[in-house]
Amino acid sequence: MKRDDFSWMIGGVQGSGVDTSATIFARAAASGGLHVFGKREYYSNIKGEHSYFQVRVSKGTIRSHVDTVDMLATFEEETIFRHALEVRSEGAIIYDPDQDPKRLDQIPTVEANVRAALNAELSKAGLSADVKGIVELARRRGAHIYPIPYNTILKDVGAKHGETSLSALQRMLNVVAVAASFALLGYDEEVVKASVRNHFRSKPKVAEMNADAVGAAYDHVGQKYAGSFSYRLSPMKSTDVKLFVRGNTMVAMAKELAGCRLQTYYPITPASDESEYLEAHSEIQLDGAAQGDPQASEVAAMKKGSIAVVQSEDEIAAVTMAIGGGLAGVRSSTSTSGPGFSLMAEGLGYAGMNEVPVVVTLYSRGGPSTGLPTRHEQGDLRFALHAGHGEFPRFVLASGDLEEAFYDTVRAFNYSEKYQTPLIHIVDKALANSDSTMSALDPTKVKIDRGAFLNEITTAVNGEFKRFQHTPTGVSPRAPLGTKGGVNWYTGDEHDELGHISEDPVNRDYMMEKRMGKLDLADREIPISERVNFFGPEDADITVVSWGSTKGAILDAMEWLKQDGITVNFIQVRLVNPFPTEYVARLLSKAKRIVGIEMNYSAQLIGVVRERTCIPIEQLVVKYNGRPMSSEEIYGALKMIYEGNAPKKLVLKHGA
Amino acid sequence: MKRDDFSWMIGGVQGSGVDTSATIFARAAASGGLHVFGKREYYSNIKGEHSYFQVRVSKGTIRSHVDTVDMLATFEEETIFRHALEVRSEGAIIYDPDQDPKRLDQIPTVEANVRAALNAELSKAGLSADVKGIVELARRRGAHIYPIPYNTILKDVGAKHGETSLSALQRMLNVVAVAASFALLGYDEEVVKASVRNHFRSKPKVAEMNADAVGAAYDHVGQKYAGSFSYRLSPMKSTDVKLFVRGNTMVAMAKELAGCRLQTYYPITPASDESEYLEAHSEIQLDGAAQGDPQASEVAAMKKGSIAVVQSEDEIAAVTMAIGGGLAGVRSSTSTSGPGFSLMAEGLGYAGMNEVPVVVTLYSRGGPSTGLPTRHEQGDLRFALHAGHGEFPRFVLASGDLEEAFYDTVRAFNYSEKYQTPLIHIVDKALANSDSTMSALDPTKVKIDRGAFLNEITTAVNGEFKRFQHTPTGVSPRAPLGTKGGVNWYTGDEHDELGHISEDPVNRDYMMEKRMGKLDLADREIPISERVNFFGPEDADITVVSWGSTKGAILDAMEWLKQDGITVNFIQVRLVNPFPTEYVARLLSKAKRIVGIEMNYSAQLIGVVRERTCIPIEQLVVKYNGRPMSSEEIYGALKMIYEGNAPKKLVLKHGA
Amino acid sequence: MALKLSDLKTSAHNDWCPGCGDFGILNAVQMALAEMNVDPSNTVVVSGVGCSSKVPHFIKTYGVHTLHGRAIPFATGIKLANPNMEVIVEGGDGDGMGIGAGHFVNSGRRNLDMLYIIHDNEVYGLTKGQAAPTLGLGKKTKSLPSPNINQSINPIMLAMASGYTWVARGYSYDVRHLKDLIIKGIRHKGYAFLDVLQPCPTYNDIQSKEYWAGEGNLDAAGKQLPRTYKMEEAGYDGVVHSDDPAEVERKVQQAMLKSFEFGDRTPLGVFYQNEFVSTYGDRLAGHSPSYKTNPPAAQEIALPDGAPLANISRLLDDLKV
Amino acid sequence: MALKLSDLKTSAHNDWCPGCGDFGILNAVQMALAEMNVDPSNTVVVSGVGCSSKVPHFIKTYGVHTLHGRAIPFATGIKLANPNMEVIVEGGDGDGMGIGAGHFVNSGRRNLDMLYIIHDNEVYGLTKGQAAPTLGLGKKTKSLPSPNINQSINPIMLAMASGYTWVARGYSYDVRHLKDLIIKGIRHKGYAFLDVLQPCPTYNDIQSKEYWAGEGNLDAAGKQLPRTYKMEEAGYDGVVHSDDPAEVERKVQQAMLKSFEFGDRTPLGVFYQNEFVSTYGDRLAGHSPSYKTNPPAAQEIALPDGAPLANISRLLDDLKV
Ligand SMILES: Cc1ncc(C[n+]2csc(CCOP(=O)(O)OP(=O)(O)O)c2C)c(N)n1
Ligand SMILES: Cc1ncc(C[n+]2csc(CCOP(=O)(O)OP(=O)(O)O)c2C)c(N)n1
Ligand code: SF4
Ligand code: SF4
Ligand SMILES: [Mg+2]
Ligand SMILES: [Mg+2]
Repeated sequence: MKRDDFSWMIGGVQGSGVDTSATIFARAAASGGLHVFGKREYYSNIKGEHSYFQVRVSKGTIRSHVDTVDMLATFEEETIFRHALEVRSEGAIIYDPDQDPKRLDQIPTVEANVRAALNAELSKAGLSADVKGIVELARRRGAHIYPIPYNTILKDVGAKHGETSLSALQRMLNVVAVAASFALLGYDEEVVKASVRNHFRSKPKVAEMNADAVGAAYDHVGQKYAGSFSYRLSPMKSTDVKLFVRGNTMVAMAKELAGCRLQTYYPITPASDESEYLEAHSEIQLDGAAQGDPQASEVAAMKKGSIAVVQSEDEIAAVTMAIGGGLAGVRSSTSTSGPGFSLMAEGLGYAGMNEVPVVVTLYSRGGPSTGLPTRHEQGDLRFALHAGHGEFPRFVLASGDLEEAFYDTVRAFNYSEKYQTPLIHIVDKALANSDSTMSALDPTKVKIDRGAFLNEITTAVNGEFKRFQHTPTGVSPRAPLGTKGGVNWYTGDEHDELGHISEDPVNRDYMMEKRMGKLDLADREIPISERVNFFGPEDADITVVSWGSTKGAILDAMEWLKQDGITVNFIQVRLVNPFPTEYVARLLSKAKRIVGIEMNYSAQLIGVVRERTCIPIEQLVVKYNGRPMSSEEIYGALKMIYEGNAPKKLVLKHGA
Repeated sequence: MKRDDFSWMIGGVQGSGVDTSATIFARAAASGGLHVFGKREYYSNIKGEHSYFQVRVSKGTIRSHVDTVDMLATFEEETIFRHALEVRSEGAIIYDPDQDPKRLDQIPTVEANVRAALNAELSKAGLSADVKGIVELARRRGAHIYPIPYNTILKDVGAKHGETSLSALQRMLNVVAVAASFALLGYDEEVVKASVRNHFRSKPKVAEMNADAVGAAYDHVGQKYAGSFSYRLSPMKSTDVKLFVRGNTMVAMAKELAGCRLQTYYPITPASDESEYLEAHSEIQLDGAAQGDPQASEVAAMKKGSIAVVQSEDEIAAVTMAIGGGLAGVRSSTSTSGPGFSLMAEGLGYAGMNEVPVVVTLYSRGGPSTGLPTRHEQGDLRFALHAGHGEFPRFVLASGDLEEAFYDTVRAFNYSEKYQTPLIHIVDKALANSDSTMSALDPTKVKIDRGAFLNEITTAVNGEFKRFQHTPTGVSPRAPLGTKGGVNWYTGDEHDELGHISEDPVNRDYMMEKRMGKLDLADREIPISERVNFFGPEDADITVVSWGSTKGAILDAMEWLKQDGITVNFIQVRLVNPFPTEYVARLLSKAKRIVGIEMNYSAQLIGVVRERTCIPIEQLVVKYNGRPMSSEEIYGALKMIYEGNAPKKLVLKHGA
Repeated sequence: MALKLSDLKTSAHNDWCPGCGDFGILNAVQMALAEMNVDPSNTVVVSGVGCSSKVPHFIKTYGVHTLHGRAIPFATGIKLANPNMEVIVEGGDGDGMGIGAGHFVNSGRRNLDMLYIIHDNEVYGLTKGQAAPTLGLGKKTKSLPSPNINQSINPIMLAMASGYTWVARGYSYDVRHLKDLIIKGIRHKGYAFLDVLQPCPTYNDIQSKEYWAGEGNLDAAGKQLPRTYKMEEAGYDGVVHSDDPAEVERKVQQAMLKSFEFGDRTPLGVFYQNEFVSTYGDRLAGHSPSYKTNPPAAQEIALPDGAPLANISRLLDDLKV
Repeated sequence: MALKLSDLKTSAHNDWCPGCGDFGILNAVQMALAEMNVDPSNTVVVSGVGCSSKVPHFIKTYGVHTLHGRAIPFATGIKLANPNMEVIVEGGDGDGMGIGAGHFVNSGRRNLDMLYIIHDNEVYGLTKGQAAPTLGLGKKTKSLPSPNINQSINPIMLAMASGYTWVARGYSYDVRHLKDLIIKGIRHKGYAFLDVLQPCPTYNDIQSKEYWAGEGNLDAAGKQLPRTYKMEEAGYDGVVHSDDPAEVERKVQQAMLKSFEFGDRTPLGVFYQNEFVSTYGDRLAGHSPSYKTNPPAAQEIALPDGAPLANISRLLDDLKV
């Protein structure tokens, strides 16, 4: 396996700007035309716990993180202790030599078992349990150590700008770490400065001071370490790198495009970022036809609209408000994660019973219960498929990467509205909180399909409209509340065509078949291309079945395996319900060796595949330690399986 | 198929005493040593809608209802219209000839489509759409018609007792209908009178008057119709008929026996009856050892205890209160049905995460959403298996009849406490609301197993107790809140052995494996006999797979099929999670023709069987019109399948 | 064309018990809507689950019979989506202040322009008469095997504490007065709460029609004194007349104190009314002006060929590398 | 053996932000428990989810950190099961009066003998500073992109409307006074509610430590006037001294009126205290006397060989045919 990308990591105390530095690093790389993939890890904490950011940079497409750290940038002690030994041989560690005396036992945020393990390693090596010791151990293991005198650099820069406040200077630590990293990599100084200036553009003085800090760091590295690090990073002229995005934002933008005009939410990690983005962008430009067509429709030209974004009192209210919006004919959605979704089960059933379109974006995080609120897991699939008592139709759609999350969001509203059925869109936390460069998005590729949506009622009898009228497809024309020409009713009870309560057994059979039959209809109508991705050769040594955010790591691993002569193909299920049974069964029946890969304990999708196809899938690769799967891990796992050395349930364990 | 039982039906307006008459009828039959099975159907309404009760009586064991009506007792018009045509040829209809002029179009509670169908039949037959017409139609179809002049009889009885109030007399209508029925059947008059006296024992005057009404009805029938009806019912000397019970009550009693001392509930049909029974019996005699042993332990002798029964503000509170009780070391439970259970998903996950024993009794009714609150369905199985985000262990146990519900309730608490895991006990509404005679229950057969329950903490270090200590089995000794000798913590977050929050990936893996591994442990430890019932010959023409309340109807149908030379065996899954995969797979692999029978749309258990065993089960018999399956329906369905005439998904439709 | 009462009746069969107080409330709502000549297809009645919550099926406007305890958030979603619709919420006391209490309190913070009517019968009717949150401690209705072991909630006080800007009480057998209150509640610009005393003859033999009529409450001459009276007739003025905070505070306090009267002299009428509080719609529009001019339900989202109307290029610009 | 403060400290790492008001509340609770010399293994601190709800991990009694908004029902279950345990509930304002408002209101109807402490920081701390139900309309904390569009709830008023029998307010930086209030709240026989003003320096720059200390609130002489004062010192007496209903009503009303004071002169201390209301435990025992003498957690349920102790033969007798 030969990686030709570069993996950079920065860490620090939560709230001290780790995010900012990573963003500056990533944007500076991206603005040089490089592909970037960033992954953040943090505790469920506001300030004080350790957090770190890993940024992978490459000239070619990348879609995942790796375990290897090529360069670790630090400016405080905890990051050194936690990550120094992850740096590969010949990799680099940037650190502040002033930290040398800091002792491991002075850091209360390090877990007892992590501390014990480090202490053991250090004492085995005869080293002291302080920064000096750990840095020395890393050096012995082959890392290049780059001490950077942060304070001297900062004081000099401060002096130039008349800034003496220690805390103001400290706020530039990140930028110095980033700049020192780039300097070691020989990356274009001006690109970095431009990136820094852009980041601080709202505060010009700060921007200039930070740009100077970049210069100072470059100067220092140039003087002391010129050419000492072998990996070089340089901007590329033209690539398809156009955007730098994060999962939540992709979904939010797509909701506006899809015509979502009511978003409800109750704060929860990692979902609320999406709603807060929408709140901040709730005025919507409605001249969208101009996107594709310069002769935009006059109706729309220059008109503005609004998305109502509402913080509710709980998730029961969030989902039922959204259903209310759906009843009123407005594309409505709510975003949440596990605990909130658990409170939505009853509401979902109501939407199913009353054939109300509503989209629930489920940002899946580490469960069960409060679980690991800021960590990763694909643990909610089975619950999404069965949430709510009784039987009602629902769509479950799971996206695998940021671009998919964008287009799937629009499809989510289309499916939901066309089939008048609630839809759960699973975006796992590894997507929601990862950043990535990508090529441009094309809003003109998107079509809105509202299905049998009436603007006026013409079929009312005596003013009463049959909302649930018998039709051959099971889909009845739908008039929003407020439509002129008639009225109708809704009830959570079984009901007749008008929406009135009915306990009649004949009507009951009809209504059950009407509702559930819509899933069969959707199964027939929605093209396979929107439901399953199939990658790799038809005929391969290994067939991988997976879903959601593991997609990127699997695709990256597939390329490495190909270099090793192992061919892999990959069935990525996106629309889990209605399940594309026939297509998947056909692919699986041709497979030589099937491997289920999931970021959960019980391989939930594989259970669904077994249930639907009755094809046994015995080989599993799972991970449930709260950390996402890396491409390296998947590469290793598939290789082991190929070589016949893997247990039936291979549990991946990497992560800090 | 030859039935040698008798099927009697009575109907009337909700709130007018239909229940009372059926109970008197059933108890009179049971006190004559006959086996009785009763089934009630009613609307989600307090007063005014139609309800009816079907009571099946036999000399041998019966476990289900049938569709056929042998005798219909009525005293008002709606019952005649709704049920007269259900009476079999040579069956009997008792009615009040004063009703003759009542017209169908005067009854607003009859659904439009039911009315239309009746009108069509009547007009086809050239009959008027009134009671007279429908009775005539029934007569033409072979029913014996027995007009009973209720008012004359009642007035005579009233006169004797100085009772002239019309409403007081009307209250005896039921008893007259019951007595007329028994008189036609030639049943012992004194047994009926004794039963009536017993029923009204708290009001001696009313009791006497009603007993006289029985006599008057017997006299009338004796004079007018002596010997005219061919079926005879007579008391038997000694049988094993000992108790006459209803599902809710069985569960409630078993909870007290099992040591449940906290029951929380939010009112909901059909669950609240159980809690109300417990509320009314909250003082508990603790000399239980005396049950088996006359030399009862002195500790317990004559001591009394109490079960706290609490009406909560909602089901979220109900389940979390019960979990609180579980944490405090008290066997705790809550009872609900679908809508309430939907609100419990988050709480269940907390119990799973924190290894808290708690029992949720789920009375499954017609869904989805508010659905058919007083009707039948087995629609919640999949939800029970997957309720709650993330992955945590849970037991799902489903009882098939009243006796099973009793013993299973005790086991529920044992499993839950021994494996420190929440348990969902599904008792479908067809059980909860059916009445049946049964042989005596034996509380001494019951054992309580609290598992690793500590009364004192001896292993605390510095006062801190490792509640989640690493152990080989995954089960850690559990000390309730309040135990002396140390303290510990609980959190919905992933936690360490003390119960403190931990995001460490190594600890996480351990804890996930500890929790989920308990299901594997239970799978190894719990004997198959407690998990699956297998009925019939090893080698049979048809193998039925089912669960829950369909048990009785399947067993009854099996006997009839045997008479026809068709052999059937039956796998009744009781413990659906952990699923007895190996055992079921072994039985299925020997099966000639597998039929899944379920009272839901999507054959939920069959999905589970497919998922676990990968054995395809293509032939289904399902019912989802809100009415339970009768033994006749199942008989017919299996026969059709045997003869090769059935569609893959055979939908049963009987019911009113 | 004036709306007639009969225009508001539906074909659905009403299955409330004979003599149920719900009938009076239903009539009053229909009378109010007729008198206001509302457009039925621009009006929606939203309810929870319970006997009372079947009410939308009997009114020929749009009707949404939702989930137990969730009438308010459903209605909130409808109103947010279509602020120009007339939204009336109805439900039981268990529905609104038992399982729904969280929404009751928090929706008070929003001041959406709708009316919420609670059918206050002190029991859970549809589940056979368990104690509702309004039943007093120690009270034993005929449906209860033993006296109620919970204290009761005072709906008026709770509404005041929650921030409703119009708070009133009516009685289901005083249909005309109730109708007038409903009209006022609908006309109020903001969130209106109307508690209606509703006898449940089947389960509640305490707060019965006879009780409110004054049974056992005799004056010196032995004449029955009704247990309700009209506050306004007794000189009470609950209306906030200026937006001076001192006046607002005074009126809030007055309403809270008034809410203590209950039982032998139970006030009917408007406890509190404040038209000076911005509605939630106003506040949303403060943030996004188009919410007023082009609210969600009025917005087109696509051209006939399905091309989306929202132009997100400015959002994409922010993400350009 | 007297309990020392250090005996109540745990090994768990505390990760609140520097300067967080939660520290003061934690200290006050520990001081109160030490002063009362409670038995840690007979005491439990139950919380919801939020920054504040991490508190049980830092107190060496039993600790149950539950679900967001559900601290009260969990605690209720514990107390019902083991009425002899000391149960203290803590949590955030979002936890208690946002998602948990339904339990807040309905648990007030029970009067279980426990203390509920709300950390009132007007924001949702752990989810990064969204508005909590106590943040006023139009207020813009540094964490909010635009001013709050919801009205606020007054916790004291809500607690009074819900029927709590002891209602007080403390301030997290007045640890000694707070400690005394906690002791009183624990000693109160019935359901006690303690609202604690808790600065969140990270997200709420309005209700800050400086604000409460009187920043910008100057007297004529330019001296800072603290924004809190102690009611009792100002002659306020919230205690109900006799069970005369008139006295009770007067004290309830007095507390409700007092709760209007907020901002520049915010009262601390006990608004209301009534020891004359039966507790829920008493009421259960009224129905089933053994609840007192042999409560659930004290009951043996089986003999050592597993034979059940409950004798259900009388129940079975009722079912004999
Ligand atoms: C989540 C849920 N829990 C319980 C129920 C059962 N349920 C139906 S109506 C009702 C109470 C109705 O009481 P109230 O709201 O006072 O209305 P009323 O019948 O008195 O008009 C309950 C508990 C339900 N439908 N949903
Ligand atoms: C059901 C559910 N919804 C949302 C969340 C996310 N969440 C965690 S803490 C919190 C708010 C905390 O605010 P507050 O209760 O005021 O406590 P504080 O952090 O301010 O102390 C929320 C919404 C959750 N854990 N569970
Ligand atoms: S039970 Fe009570 S509230 Fe319900 S319909 Fe009957 S009288 Fe009305
Ligand atoms: S965010 Fe606020 S409440 Fe939370 S720990 Fe920090 S300062 Fe305290
Ligand atoms: Mg009610
Ligand atoms: Mg808070």
